[in-house]
Amino acid sequence: MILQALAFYVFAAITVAAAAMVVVSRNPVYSVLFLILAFFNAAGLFLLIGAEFIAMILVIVYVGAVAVLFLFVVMMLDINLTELREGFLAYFPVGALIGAVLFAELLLGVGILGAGSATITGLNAHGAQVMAIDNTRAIGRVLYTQYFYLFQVAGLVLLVAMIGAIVLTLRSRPGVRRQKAGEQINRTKEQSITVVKVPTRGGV
Amino acid sequence: MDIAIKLIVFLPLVAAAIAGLFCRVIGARPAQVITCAALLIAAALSIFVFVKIGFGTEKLIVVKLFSWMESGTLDIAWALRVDTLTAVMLIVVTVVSSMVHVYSIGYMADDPSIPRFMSYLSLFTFFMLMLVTSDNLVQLFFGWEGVGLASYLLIGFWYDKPSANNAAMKAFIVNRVGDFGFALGIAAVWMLSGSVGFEEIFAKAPQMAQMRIQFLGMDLPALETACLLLFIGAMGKSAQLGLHTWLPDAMEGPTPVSALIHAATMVTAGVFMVCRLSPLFELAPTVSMIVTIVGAATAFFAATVGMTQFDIKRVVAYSTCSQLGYMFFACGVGGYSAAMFHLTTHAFFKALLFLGSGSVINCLHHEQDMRKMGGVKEKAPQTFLLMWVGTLALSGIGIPFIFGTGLGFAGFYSKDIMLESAFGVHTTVGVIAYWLGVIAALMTAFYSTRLMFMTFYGKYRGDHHTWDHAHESPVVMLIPLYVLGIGAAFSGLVGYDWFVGHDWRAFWGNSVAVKATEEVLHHAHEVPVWVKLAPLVFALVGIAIAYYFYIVRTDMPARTVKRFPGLHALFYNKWYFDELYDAVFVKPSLAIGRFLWKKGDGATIDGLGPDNVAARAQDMAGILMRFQSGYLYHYAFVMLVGVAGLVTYFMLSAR
Amino acid sequence: MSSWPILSLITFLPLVGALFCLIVNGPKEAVDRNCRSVAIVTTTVTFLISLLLWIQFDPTKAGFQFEEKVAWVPALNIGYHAGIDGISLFFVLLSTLLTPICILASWESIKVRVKEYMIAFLVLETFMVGMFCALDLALFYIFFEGVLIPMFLIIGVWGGKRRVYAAFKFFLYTLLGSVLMLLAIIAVYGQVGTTDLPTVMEKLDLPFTWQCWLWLAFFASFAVKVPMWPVHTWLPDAHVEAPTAGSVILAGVLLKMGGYGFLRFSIPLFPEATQYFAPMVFALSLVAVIYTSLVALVQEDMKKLIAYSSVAHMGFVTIGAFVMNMQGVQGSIFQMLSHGIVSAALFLCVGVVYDRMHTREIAAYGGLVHRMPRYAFTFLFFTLASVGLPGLSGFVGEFLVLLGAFKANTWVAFLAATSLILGAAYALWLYRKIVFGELTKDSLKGILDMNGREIAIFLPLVLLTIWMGVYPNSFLDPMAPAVDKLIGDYQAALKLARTAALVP
Amino acid sequence: MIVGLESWTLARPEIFLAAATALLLIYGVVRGEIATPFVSVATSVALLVTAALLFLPYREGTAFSSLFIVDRLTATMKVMVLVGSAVAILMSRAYFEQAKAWRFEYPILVALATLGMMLMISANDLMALYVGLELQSLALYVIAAFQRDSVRSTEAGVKYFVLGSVASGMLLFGSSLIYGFCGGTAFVQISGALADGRATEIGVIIGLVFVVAGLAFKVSAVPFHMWTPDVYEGAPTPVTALFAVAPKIAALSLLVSVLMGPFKPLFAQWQQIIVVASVLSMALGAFAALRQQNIKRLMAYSSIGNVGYILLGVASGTEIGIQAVVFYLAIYLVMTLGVFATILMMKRRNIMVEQVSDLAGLARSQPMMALGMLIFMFSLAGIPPLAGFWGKLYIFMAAVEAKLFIPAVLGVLASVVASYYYLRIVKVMYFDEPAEAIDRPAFGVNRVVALVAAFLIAIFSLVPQPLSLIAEAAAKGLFQ
Amino acid sequence: MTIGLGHYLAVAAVLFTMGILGIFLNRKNVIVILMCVELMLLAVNINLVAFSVFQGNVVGQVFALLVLTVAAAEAAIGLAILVVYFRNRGTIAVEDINAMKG
Repeated sequence: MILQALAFYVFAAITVAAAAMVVVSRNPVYSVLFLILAFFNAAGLFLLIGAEFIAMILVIVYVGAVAVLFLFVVMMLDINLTELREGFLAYFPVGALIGAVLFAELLLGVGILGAGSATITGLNAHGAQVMAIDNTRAIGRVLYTQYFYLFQVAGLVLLVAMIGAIVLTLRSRPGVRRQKAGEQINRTKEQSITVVKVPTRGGV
Repeated sequence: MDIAIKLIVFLPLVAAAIAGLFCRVIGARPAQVITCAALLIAAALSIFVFVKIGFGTEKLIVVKLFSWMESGTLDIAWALRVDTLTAVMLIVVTVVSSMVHVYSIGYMADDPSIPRFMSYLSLFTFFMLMLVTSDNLVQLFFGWEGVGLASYLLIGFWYDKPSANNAAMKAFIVNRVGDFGFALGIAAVWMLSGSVGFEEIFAKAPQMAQMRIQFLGMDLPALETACLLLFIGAMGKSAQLGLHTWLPDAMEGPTPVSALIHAATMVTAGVFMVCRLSPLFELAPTVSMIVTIVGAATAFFAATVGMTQFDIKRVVAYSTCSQLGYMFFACGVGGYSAAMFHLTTHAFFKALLFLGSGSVINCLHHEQDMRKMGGVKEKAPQTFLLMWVGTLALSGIGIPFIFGTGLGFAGFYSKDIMLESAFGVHTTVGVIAYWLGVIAALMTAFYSTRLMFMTFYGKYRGDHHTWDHAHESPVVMLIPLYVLGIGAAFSGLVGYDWFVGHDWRAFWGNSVAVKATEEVLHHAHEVPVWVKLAPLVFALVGIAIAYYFYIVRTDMPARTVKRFPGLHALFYNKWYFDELYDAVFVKPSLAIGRFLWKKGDGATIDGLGPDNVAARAQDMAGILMRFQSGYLYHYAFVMLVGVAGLVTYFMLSAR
Repeated sequence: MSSWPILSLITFLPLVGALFCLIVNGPKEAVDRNCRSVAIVTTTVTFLISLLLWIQFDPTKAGFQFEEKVAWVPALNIGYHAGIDGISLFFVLLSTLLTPICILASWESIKVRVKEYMIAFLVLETFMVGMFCALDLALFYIFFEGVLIPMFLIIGVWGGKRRVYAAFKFFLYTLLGSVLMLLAIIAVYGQVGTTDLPTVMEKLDLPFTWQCWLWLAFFASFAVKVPMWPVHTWLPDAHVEAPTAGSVILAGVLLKMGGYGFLRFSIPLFPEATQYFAPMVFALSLVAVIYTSLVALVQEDMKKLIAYSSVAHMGFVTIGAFVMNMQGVQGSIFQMLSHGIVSAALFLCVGVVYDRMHTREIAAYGGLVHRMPRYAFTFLFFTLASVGLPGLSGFVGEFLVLLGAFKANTWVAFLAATSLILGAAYALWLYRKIVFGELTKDSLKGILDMNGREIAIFLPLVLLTIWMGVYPNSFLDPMAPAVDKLIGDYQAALKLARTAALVP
Repeated sequence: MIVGLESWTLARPEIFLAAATALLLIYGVVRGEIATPFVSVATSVALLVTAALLFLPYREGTAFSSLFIVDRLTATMKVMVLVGSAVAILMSRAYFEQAKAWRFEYPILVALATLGMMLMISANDLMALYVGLELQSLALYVIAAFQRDSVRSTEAGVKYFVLGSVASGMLLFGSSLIYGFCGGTAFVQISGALADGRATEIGVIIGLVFVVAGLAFKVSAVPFHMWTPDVYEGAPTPVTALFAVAPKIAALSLLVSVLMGPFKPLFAQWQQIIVVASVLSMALGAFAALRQQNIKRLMAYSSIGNVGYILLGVASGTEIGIQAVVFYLAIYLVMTLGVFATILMMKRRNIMVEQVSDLAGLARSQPMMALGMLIFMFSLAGIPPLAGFWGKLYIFMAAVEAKLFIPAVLGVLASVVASYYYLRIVKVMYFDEPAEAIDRPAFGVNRVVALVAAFLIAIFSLVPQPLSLIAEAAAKGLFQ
Repeated sequence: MTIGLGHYLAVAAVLFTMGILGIFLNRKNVIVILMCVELMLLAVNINLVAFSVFQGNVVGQVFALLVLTVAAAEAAIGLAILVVYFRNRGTIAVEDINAMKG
């Protein structure tokens, strides 16, 4: 248990710290990298409570796809490193204050501190029963049956994302040569080769 | 009879309408003919009616026309009520009016808008007749306002003259002040008696005298309050002290107008009203006292001013004012029949004086300033003669004790009986009124003979061109003068017994308050001899002084003025009433109006209300637009604040 | 009574005319001509039909007549319910009379966008008539506010220099008042479950506090419309900037909506609150009478002066309406009718010279009588009617109100009567400055007297004014039963409330 | 658990739309740019057919393991959304052709967004809600930036996207809390758990706040409205037209079904939130628009204000309140489409203009167009007898019935302020001297839309009964 | 010392607050904002998974899965929009994105 607790604290601390660095890093590239770090540690946290599937997906989808996409765009857009402008400091106190208030309220509200703790312990009792079957299998059982609908709609969401990304960014630049696979494949002999009868011995 | 009464009242209206509306079509001459004819017929019919009513057995005729206003318990009808009081007024109105109509043919001969003038005159006559024949207070008010309107139109007849316009407006507005009281008085009477018809009111009068009324937060005797309010109306119309300022100015109108409206008829409407309502007034002792005091004060005041004026018409105008004062104090002491008597005689001699002045003015090419007159008797001997008749009638000259009642001009009888009535009641105010009246009689004699002397005697003081063209008035102007002159000379003698003598009861019937009249006339006939003589003596003294001042020692006026500069200035400037009113009412009203407009409406209501709200809304829009900065982080921040705020609210409210 | 829906016909006939105008097309002159003709024909026919109302009206009945009732929005229990009683009868007639006169008055003075102008006026007539006929709170509200739209356009498009300001002020001011009334109507609906007026009158039973709130909400709307001091400031601006016919309708009909509303809604629906607030109404009305009269004294603009005088006259109306006795209420209604004719005519008088000189500044005129005797007569006639000369219409209303007020409270009568003096002062002053005096201004030397069309406009008004002044009974009689019922119900309700208060 | 046939029939319209969109997408990809006109018209037709399918025949019930629900309310809302989208697509051609952005993906994306809206309207589970919402939002982010070579359009896209993601994040966070405290995401589970006594727990309320905040963003209620003016102004005009109608209706429908469904036990709490949002929206919509010069931006504030009124109906939480919402939305849909059709006709020398001042003197140059706009403006201002008044009447009736007196008073006051800027447009069209005249609009979809919309407003003004019947039927679904 | 649900929720709360603060405290470029959004979503996921595990039902994890999927799509579209914006303006600095305001 101690080990588990220790691991939790380590993961949690790193996640939080990395998240903070995402915000404050001057270089967006660093931000992306810290984001990746945060995700990794979050995956660790998930593992700790036995949500292996989500943990894995987090790493694969997030780190593997999303974060890399970020990185790619950051690189591509060639953003200059901007200094923290004075605005930051000017707004920081009031912003931080409201953030702190909200944070405190979240803690109080969900019962982590103080009054509402009864709820949490109540829930804990449930949580103590570890799921009979392993995590991935459990998700798999419902995902394509009970939540089939959601799965389909998620697909549509991705379709929209695809269309959206294409329609926004795809540009047909004139004068750019492209490989046209169809034409290449469909090329017939007649189109490509001209048989020329070279008169022999005619000299040049 | 009914037809006659209807004709008397409506012929002038028809004539006015024809002359007024079709004047361009029919021209000046037909307009004159139609209106004069209508009036003469009306006058003739009036005499017929007067005889029938005054000396007949049927003392009251009410011709119902049709209903006017019905609202709940209020029921007002158009009706023509003729009793002796009305019959007397009918005579006065139609005779004087017809004379003035005829006179106007000559006087206004050169005016470009004759039809309009004739139309106005007839219209006035119609309203006046409606006034005197009214059967209820509201119809009385109708005539009341109607004559006011006609007066307004006629004073402002020469609309090019700014002074005429101002005078017309002043007349109307000052009269309105009186009407303000009158209207409230009607309301009060209606509330107390539940009716506005004279019969019903008079029947309820004894009860009303017992009632009390909450007026302006005060608990007052009901009838007194109502009478006071009504008397305010009378004050306005009859130019009593305080509300008299319009009358002298009204002289801006053509002279026939002054004669008709501002001497003989309209201004006496107040007296008529008080007499008409005498059954109420006799039960309101306090108000009667006020009436007496106001009347006496007016008589005195106007006489003082009349002594100093130079405008021939103004002198007569102040004289009118003064005489009306007499009538009122007579009413106040209960001598309603005496007041009516004087009203009648006064109508003749004052109309005569005005028309005579008009004749003089006409003679001298519209010169009205007596300082530029003199010696006119050569040029206008007939006018001169007739003017003397008027003057003596006004001064009340006669020979007492012969033929029982004495022999004299009309004013001699009527003025004396009024003064005797005042003295006869033996109240303090009565005696005061008597003495003020007697002093005023001196002044009356003084200023009216002064007028004669300054105008007709001595040497001409104007420019010669005018003098050369001066001429006696045409016949059409003189005939009325003669008719009126006869009235001025003999109406007193003829009417004495019927009006105030021993036949009064048979004559008046119930048309004036019987009880009070009886008492007063009784006392009046019983007064000591010196009381009867004093007015005459004082009048003769007044004439003597005038003779001394304006014939014998013509430097005396100037020396007297020098001797009493303050007093003269006070009199000459009409006791500064106009200035006072201007400073107290007119200027402040305008200033307040301007203040309310600019500061009240403009700065306060609009400034704090719509304009301010609009401006603040625009400011608000500006603030909100600044909030909408375009920056993403601001937007996100607002969202966060929203969420945090809501969460905080619920956290706090949950605890 | 009559089987055909005469009220709806009167209400919507102008709308049909408007549709005709809408589809008129062609060259400008032809369009203008045709639209004018359509408008005048429609409005005249409407007026003639509306006369039938008067003829067929049963003056002995207190209730509503010519009733029409159709379920309109059953989901909300809102019905199309029209009907008139003695109170509304003459307002309908007033509206139908003034509209053709307005059209005629605009015959030549409106030269641009004639088509739209005529459409606006026809639509306006529909709304006005509909409002006076409506017997359903929601229907009433719709017409009541609908009026704002055409009027906004009339002021804004064909108005004077500051027309935009005036139009907005007019619209927003009145809208602000009305929306509160809307809420009150909804609250009434919430209480009774229907907006049908007779049903509401029968069933509405509110505690006193509620009555007060709802009364105030209705008051907000009607007070602005009347307009009462201190919410009157839109009126001078609107009048000054509106074209002549706009002012005529504004003064002639629109102001009456407030007074009518008091009588139709505030008093019968909330009797206790009416009693409670009557002193306030008196106070405000008296302030209006005196204040605006004084303000009118110093105006430099003809229309503004008349506008302020309207406020003062309408002060009488509100006094009369709330003294709640026969004379007061009848006087109040009569005063509205009379003011509708007289002030309309006065604005038309201003319009006559405005059309010629294009200025409303009093100082720009003087001595018109020399060139325009007919005009001088007409103007004088209506000036006198406005100052309440007995024998003309103005007197009857004022006098009855005064009587009624005296009965209720002498202070009210006393202060209200001051308008006799002040009213005469400003009206005559105006007349003198414009008509009397020497004709010195060169610009006026060529001015022409009224032409046949203008005489035709004024003649009916003159005759009507005399009629109303000399024989007001033809107007007072039909309204008497309805007013009687109004007062009776009011007193009965108060009595009931008093006994109810005593019981516990 | 097998997905039964019932589910498929219930979701027939959605499935049809998805399939049709997919086919049209393929067609478009195959044919390229030439296909655009056809795809656009076909998409509209498909949307309208979908709308028809909703009621021919009408079925109700839940499907897909209760993730999906169909009742009168959702069906009615869907019809409005579909009509709005279909018309918005039809209206867009002229604009995009002018802007050289006339591409077949646009109708496809709109159709997908509409599908998302339908799904979110029908959501019966937090997860279904979320995916539907995201399907809609993502498509809309794209079409906001659809005119990709325009700075304003892409900036609108950026703003909408960033703020939208934040709002989604909040919604999700709230959902997670709700899930945690109620033990499930299905609406019935939530309402069951809340009714069991968790309703007062602060954690649940915080979750509610976050969920409502996320939804409030979508309906652009204050203080989550900040994106609206910028996006409306920046997005291509036909897109703005779409934004002003379809997503708003969908999100409001969702808001209603979430608040009246699972969160019904928390009525006391969310009523406060909605009232505050409503009052603030009405006020902001009234005030902020007073000085706007850009008519699209003005319409953005106008829509915020209108949402405020609708929220007042929601806040009343009564049957009549929901009726009022449906009724108001229907009128709002027609008015807004009409206004935007008119805006899309505003061209000068063949260039689109969108300043209020560009309308100067319109009444003389284009009287019919001006008349139409006049009708819309007075209707939006809620001046009787125009249809907008009925909507407001309905709303305030609901509010008064629910004893929301102060909000109602504030609401009517705000409506007075708001009427100022509607009047200002009328003023510019009718009172002002004509500026350079606007081109005579070519006969086209926009003219038809404006005409039909004006006509419908006129009809609804006179005969509101059919609409109120529809509203009544729709609201009944929630209160059985 | 057991690690309970509260611990996880606390971490999520921290991450969520940081994400949200990052959005408006950050004055650099929009990409960082997108990353902050991802942080918020991560916080949500932690919540969901933690609740799911501690309640013993799998719904939360399915939800988390959906969130992940959608977040990916969102990122794709967000970045696409950013790219087109960048092409137009040549910058994605937050301060520069204010062509429309007021």
